[in-house]
Amino acid sequence: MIVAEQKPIQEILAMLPEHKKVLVVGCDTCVTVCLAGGEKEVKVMTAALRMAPKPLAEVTGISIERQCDGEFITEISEQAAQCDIILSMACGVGVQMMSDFFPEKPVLPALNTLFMGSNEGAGYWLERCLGCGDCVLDLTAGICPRTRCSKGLMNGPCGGSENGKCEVDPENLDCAWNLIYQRLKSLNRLDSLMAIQPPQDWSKSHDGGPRRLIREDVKL
Amino acid sequence: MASKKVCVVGAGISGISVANDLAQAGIDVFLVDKNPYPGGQSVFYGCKAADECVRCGVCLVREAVATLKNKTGAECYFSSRPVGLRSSNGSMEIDIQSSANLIDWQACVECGRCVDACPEQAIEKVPGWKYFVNEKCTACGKCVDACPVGAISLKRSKEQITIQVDGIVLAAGYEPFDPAINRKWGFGTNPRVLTGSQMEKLFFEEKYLPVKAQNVAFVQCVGSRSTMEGEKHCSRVCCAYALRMSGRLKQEYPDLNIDLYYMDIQRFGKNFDQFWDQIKGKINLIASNPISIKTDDRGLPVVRYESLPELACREQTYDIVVLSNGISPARDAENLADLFNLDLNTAGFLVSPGNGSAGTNPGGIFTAGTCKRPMRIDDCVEDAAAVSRQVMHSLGVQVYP
Amino acid sequence: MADSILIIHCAEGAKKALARMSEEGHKLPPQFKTFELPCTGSVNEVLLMENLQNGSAGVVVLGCQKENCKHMDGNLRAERKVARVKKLLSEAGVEGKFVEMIFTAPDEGKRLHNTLLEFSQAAEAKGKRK
Amino acid sequence: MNSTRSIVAVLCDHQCSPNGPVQASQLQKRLSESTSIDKLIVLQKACQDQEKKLKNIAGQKVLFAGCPYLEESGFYTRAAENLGLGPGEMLVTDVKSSIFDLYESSETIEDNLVGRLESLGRLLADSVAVKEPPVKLKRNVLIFGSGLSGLKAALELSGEKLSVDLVETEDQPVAPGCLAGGLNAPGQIEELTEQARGSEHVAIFPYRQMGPIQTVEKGFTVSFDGAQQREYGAVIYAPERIEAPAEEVGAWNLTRLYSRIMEGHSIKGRIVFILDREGETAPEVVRDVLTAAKAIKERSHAEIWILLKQVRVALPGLQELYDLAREMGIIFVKYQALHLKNDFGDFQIDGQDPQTGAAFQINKPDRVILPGRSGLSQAAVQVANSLGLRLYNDTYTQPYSLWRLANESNHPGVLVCGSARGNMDASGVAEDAASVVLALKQRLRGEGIIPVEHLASVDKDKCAYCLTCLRVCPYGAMVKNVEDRVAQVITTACQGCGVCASECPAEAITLRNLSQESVLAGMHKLLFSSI
Repeated sequence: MIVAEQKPIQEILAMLPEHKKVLVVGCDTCVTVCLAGGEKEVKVMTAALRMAPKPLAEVTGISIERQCDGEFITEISEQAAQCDIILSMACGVGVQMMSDFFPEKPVLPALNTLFMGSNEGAGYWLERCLGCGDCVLDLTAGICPRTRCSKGLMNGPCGGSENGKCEVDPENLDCAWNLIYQRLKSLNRLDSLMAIQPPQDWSKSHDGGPRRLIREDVKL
Repeated sequence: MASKKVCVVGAGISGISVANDLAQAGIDVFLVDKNPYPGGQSVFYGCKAADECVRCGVCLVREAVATLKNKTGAECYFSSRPVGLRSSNGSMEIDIQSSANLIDWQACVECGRCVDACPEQAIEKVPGWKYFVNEKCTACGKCVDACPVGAISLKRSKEQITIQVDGIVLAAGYEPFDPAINRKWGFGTNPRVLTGSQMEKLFFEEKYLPVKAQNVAFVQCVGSRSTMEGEKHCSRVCCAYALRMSGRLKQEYPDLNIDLYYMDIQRFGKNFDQFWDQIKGKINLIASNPISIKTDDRGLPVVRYESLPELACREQTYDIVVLSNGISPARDAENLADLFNLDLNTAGFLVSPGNGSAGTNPGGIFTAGTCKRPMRIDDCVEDAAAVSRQVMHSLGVQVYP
Repeated sequence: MADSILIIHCAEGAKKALARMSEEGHKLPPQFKTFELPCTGSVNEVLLMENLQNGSAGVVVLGCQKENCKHMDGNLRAERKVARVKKLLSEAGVEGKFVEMIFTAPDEGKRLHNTLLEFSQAAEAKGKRK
Repeated sequence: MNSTRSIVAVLCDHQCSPNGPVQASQLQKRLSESTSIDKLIVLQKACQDQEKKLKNIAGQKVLFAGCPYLEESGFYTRAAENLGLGPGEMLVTDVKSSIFDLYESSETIEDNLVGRLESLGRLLADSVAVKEPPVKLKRNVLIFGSGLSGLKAALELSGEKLSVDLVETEDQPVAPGCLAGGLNAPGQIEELTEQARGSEHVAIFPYRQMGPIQTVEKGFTVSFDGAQQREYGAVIYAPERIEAPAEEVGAWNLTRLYSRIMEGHSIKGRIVFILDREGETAPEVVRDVLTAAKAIKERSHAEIWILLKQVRVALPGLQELYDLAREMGIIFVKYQALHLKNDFGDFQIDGQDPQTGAAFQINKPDRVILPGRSGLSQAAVQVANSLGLRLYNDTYTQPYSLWRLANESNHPGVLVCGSARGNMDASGVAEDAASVVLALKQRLRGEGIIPVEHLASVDKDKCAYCLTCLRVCPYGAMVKNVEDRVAQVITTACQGCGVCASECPAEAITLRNLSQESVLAGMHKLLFSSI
């Protein structure tokens, strides 16, 4: 699932020009489940924009099944025709799709798309996949070293692995290589660690361990 | 089969809980209490929640009283006491001396007009219950005219009733220890020395402190764990209420300085550790016993105690001193023991023959609540549930069809 | 009424506290309206925002004392939601509207009354300043 | 709106009403224009058996308005019974609380009442009547834990001819951690196990055979060793507490000491118990300590020291136990600070007396006893998680609202018994088991559970199957419906608190008679009624 987080409302307000009709469009799939841009959040956003001191001509809210499918987007072409600006509460994919379908309207993002992750309990999401396009999970017992090792190491743990915890955050973060080792050992497949993996260029993306989104207001 | 009848003596939290439980199982309950209202001691206690609920259990009392009023349908004899008992063939006859209630609680609709009409403030409201007339009444009769349903009559009369029952539950409660019997506590002579019971009433009225104060002392184990005063038992409630009260006072008056003189702090409740960690940083705990209280020339109470690190006698002046008085056996425990043929233990509490877990009692007499040992409110509720189960068992009342 | 304040209270401790308040003769000013829900846990952001948008000056969520919610932690959930809406309002620069969470024990009529009155006074003062 | 059933308002207009007399004629006139109220009936002194006057409105939805006393006098219940009204077909409003609205206000009571009645009438029009038959529960009971509490509960229930399945957490029925069945009640566990094995109503299964516990509509199902699912109406959670090993090498914890004493070993020499070392020792543990010290002293000439910070006596009989121990020559020392030097089992204890400030030293004690932190076993934690029970530090079940019975857990079908609720001694466990049985019977009595008014329901089309509701429900009342790929409400467990409805991201959950729209409409009406 794609995990996203709402942008601070000041930022959204700053994006919106004055005296325009705004259509807030939610997406009922991933961002609904991670409580960032579903029908409920659309209602809250609409109310907040209406109450905000910034003069906006009109704010309407609507939510569609998926913003990454054109068939669903065309359902709202009538509403879209009547507005000046579209505020999309979907992930980056949805925002881009909306721009494609309504080329004459500015489409603004209301969310920051964060990562692909799992739901680890109410209000707690954890990154599990990087989408690197080169899956090594067969060799690492189903635990991704690229995502879950803070340093993205491919050939075993670094010296910062202590008592199964990662030195980057020894309280909360497990050492992925320790997990891989334990799991491979229990599966009796330690030999798959013998092959040496070539390094990958991480300089342009992702470092610092799996990104996590913890929302105190929904977690309990 | 005719329904069974049980007489519950004492309408405090234990008695009411027993009555509610028994009535739910289809037993006819007669409730007898010496006060003109149900609820006993704890109905005028106040909530001690500071930031969060500290489980003092006071709201349980209100809940139980409200259930008694709305659902239970017990036959209530207030301002009454048992005076005689005859038993034959498993059934018992109990004599009850009853004073007529000035306000007929069943007719009262709680409009509150009598309270407004009374010039003496002699009519009080019991939380969760209705009204009663206190001793300030001068029988002027204004309330009688004000009542729209004619529920008030000011004729005081006494009568003796005899009821036939299958079992008796004694829930006679306790007497708060009276520190006035020993002059060393300074109670009764200095109005700034209060008991825990008086504090409870202030908490109930949401006044918290009677006068403005900077320094407050709580003195623990007053009337508990002291062979000198003949009360050797631990009252089990005082540490709890003193700590809870100080927590609440601290919230109400953040600048208040609270000292707590203790012998040993007793654990209570499941989340004691959490509560204890919160509270112990906010107040000063002073291990010292025994202590005495004098009055200085400004009229302020002075606590005289033994300072343990220096092994010296020290004195400290306070604005208010609260004596955490313990639980003493009920004043008429001896009479009750005579009347119902029960024993008293060394501390003076009632011992019931049927208090094993077997649940059978050939005598048909059970004891519940603080008349057998000191208990907290939630303990009383649990104990009442256990006793009512014993009663049902011994009367052969099936809870399950 | 434009300056009305909605009190959303639970059907347990908060309801008892309101009853006790009126029993003791403490009356609330007319702008307060009360609405009962089974538990404050069923309050969500939509409910709060739409009420504010519909014109109430403020919403007070009145729940049981902490640690004493009949439904485990409904009151704490409500507190989080209220905090979130508060943040949203302040960040969006909305003025003259407020949301607040109050925890109350069932036995504290006077304290509750005082707290509620403080709210209406604060709201009034804000209104006058504007 | 249900057009076939009209909404009738019934108002009590007695002079004792706190609002004083209502201008009934004026109210009639105002309400005749109302869209949500079809008819108004005004009763005089409704509390005095006036419900018989309502016969002609049978079959309609009714809105009652009166003073709080009407509820207490049972007027509403009687009227509902006479008219056959279910929870979704009537609403009650307390006229007294409208006093809030009238304070320092120019509006009249009639204005206020009309507003209130209209908004409530709208709510009532949308509501659906509750007409479900109560759910029949299975009369089988699953007990997890074969310690003293589990066995006691099992035997009490088998006496009531309920069939009981008991799950043993250890292969040995006497779990070493079950202190309650140790010295405080010698031989009791063996005796009870014997009885349980002999009872035709009790079946005993080992824990390793137990599959996951599943919550279903009418209770719970479990399969043992892959065999057919067994069904239960209720679960009693009665795991034994286990004690952590002593924190120092060479020291014993209480469990070890107990088993040594029970096995008949005599324990000699200088024996030191250290209490209150980390945090505060519970009085129940103090009692276990004193019982053990007494037992050692009875059997041998040991020199026993008990080091403690506070004398804890807040349990019945504990003071007497202290006195007895003192008479037997057990030495009690209060300490302020304590230093324990441990050289692989050779101890040296340095302490300071708070009374005199004097230092004391105990050299080379033969045995040091450190009561460990007691908690639940891993198996018990697993079972608790599968039942949706809340645990507190993996030690106790969650401290629960005072409004509930002590044995109730957050899952309505699960009762917690014995020391899972906190430290308990043998007699406490016995009492607790008995009250659990009572509570259980009350649940099974009447062959079901009365449905709550604001029961949650899931809109299958809207449900995103995100399982947020499973995670937030405080009662474990939400389960996966694997066939339809939606969340499902267990109606016997749902308490209608509405947390799931407020958290559901897809707005697929609604409470009966309290949908989000009707709540918003009601609030809106309330806010603008008095203009």
